[in-house]
Amino acid sequence: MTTTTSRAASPVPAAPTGTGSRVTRILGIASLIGVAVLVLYGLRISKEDAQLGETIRILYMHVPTVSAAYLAFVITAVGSVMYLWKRSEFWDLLAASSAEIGVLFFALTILNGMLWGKITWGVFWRWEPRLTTTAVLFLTYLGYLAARAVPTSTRTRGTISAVIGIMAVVNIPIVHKAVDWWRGLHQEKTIFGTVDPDMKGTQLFTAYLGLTVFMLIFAWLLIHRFRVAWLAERANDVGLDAALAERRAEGTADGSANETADGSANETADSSANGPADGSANEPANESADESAGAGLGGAR
Amino acid sequence: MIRDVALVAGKDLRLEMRSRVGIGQVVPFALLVLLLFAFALDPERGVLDRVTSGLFWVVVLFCSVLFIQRSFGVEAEDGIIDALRLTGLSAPSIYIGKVAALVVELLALEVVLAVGVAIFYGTTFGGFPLLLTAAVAATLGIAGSGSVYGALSARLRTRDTLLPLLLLPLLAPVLIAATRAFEVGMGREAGQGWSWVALLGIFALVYLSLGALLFRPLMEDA
Amino acid sequence: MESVVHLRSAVAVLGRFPALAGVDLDVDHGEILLLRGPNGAGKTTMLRLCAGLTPLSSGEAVVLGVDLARQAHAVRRRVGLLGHATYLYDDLTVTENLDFWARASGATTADGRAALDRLGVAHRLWSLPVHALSAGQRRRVSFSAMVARRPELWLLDEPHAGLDAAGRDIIDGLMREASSVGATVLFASHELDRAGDVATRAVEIVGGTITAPVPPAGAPLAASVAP
Amino acid sequence: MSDWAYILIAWIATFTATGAYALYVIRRGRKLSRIVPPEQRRWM
Repeated sequence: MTTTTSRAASPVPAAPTGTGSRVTRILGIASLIGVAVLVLYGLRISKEDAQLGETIRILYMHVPTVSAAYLAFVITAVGSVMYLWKRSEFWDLLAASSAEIGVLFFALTILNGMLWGKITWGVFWRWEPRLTTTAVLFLTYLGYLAARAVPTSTRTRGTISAVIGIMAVVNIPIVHKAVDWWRGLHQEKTIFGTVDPDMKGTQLFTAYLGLTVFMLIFAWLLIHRFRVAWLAERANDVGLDAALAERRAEGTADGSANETADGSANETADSSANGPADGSANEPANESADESAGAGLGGAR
Repeated sequence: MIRDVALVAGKDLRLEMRSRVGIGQVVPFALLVLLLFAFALDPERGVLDRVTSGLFWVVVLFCSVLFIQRSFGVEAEDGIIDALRLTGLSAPSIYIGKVAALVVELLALEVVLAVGVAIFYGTTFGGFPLLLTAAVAATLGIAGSGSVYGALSARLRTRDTLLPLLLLPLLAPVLIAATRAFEVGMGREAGQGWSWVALLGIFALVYLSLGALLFRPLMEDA
Repeated sequence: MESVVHLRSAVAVLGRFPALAGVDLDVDHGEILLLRGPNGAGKTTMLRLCAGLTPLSSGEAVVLGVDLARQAHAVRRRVGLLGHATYLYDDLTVTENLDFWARASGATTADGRAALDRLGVAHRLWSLPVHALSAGQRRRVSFSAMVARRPELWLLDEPHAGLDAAGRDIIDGLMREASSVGATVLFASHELDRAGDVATRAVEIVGGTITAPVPPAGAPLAASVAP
Repeated sequence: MSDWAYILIAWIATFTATGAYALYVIRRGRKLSRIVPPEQRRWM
């Protein structure tokens, strides 16, 4: 994910007003073209399937979204492990952004599955292995986002989300196994599994086209969502500098008004109050942003 | 290490004996839920005995949430998290100690619940080796994963509502496997109960080892 | 000899509030340092930072030779912290608490019992659950739980608060004893008259920074601290 | 509702949801970058 192309030579262009950049523009355009072609193929050009009939067209939506979701949760797991190891903000924000996108795609997977079910089974919901697994895992990662939303210090939030990210990803194979054994016995018609092997020609092409397009969309979303998370942390730091300066001012202004009655303590406080405060006021307070800002994705200093 | 584990587990069990939360509140709650299910499902029409093992494990799951909340809620008060960090106890030994205490409490609850189910629902338990191993494996899995989430949510202000949301979806495979194993054990379903027990065993092993690894960052930084 | 506590422009942020905004401080072996300042000045955060419990946001912090920026947890075992919380299990009895906390820190139950006696906790209280004790008694029990661990660095947040005269004398005696045996004491207090007598040095903390580096122990202490 | 209706709903819903989320992220990015000083917004 970290594209570390060398930076354009100076003069350095004005800072972008949003989270866009050359990379995301390329990805964005490619995704839009891809979507157009996918719609063309998925709905017009490709034929209906021998077994699945028209419902194969929903498959073109379902397979990419579930694949993107699983990729997202793998990235979250990797980010979580790296965060616990390296403790750098980059991995924490990457894991969180990826999880959020993963949950979105899982929701879409469930929606597509239910629509597919409505056509094939006539009902929106069947306790069919794939749908059930997706629903359970969706809830697990909803828990991840809920835990992350609880206000707490960034360090605690990072550790807690990393632990949940790891606990949840390990659950994926176990849930798959349990649900397959449990519902797999009743072999209803189920298409989800892997891409239907005996698809040929345009159908196979459309299926893989869908996969690529959604991967592009996923990459685009992840880069943008990561940068938003990065900016949110920097916005906190901006607040922090102000609070730091204010806190020091409180120190000096307060010097004369502190509650100790004796005179001597007051004037010693006043005379030397500004000494140490000035010394350390200007050095950049948010060191933590520096040493973890190396990644190409995030803003490099 | 074993000494520390015994120390922590001993403390937890003594805390339970002193405060009587488990015996005095959680077990009666479990029996109460059995009654509620009976009221809801009208025992005459035979629905009840078909779903007994499912109800049994749903009640165990809910009670484990209560036990975990109690066990880690106590640690979150009076600055005890800080005191624990200042002792020389290693994170894994605290984790295993708390899991051990939870397993003891949960197994005790399951015994009482089984008696309750036998009386209220008139179920006859068969296939004891299968039932016992399934119950022990499931309980280890619940306590293993539950302790991680218990420690984690104890740090946050909204811990009572967050713990069930985090833990119960994770325990879905345990609920499925334990219920199926019990169904096979009670002869009400064909199929190999032992493969379900194997799944419960894998779940327990995975989350016990993962928990021991993940407890260190939770103790140190969260 | 290298100082026990060495802080250089240490910043500690709680949520988004910079509780410590650049603290410079050095504390040597055997010192009993009084930390004075108004409420919310950052005294408690400073003690928790030295205990390795509050993470260092920036700056430098070395306690007992351990760099807190990298492995804060390494210092915790050798430090004793006493704060407004009791650090005790309310439902357990006094002895059960002491036994647990002593053995958890590698001390023995005998150390725990000796500490209880040293703090003057009456034997009839020993079998009572902690929640049945008065605040002052609870304070003495949590103090003895800390003493039993024989920490090298004592971090006390208003040790005298909630104690009667006899209790305060015991606390002062313990601090002097610890200092004489080579341990170091850093305590925050508002009772300046009593604290002044036992402290070897005092510093003023206001707005998250040390503002008044009071002359070193050699200078006549009474002049700069007592009214 | 014929099969085709559900298929169209599936496609439309998927792309509108993804598009809406993309807009939400872009808008948040714009809003936040007004607060953050320029030198911290160097993207590759």
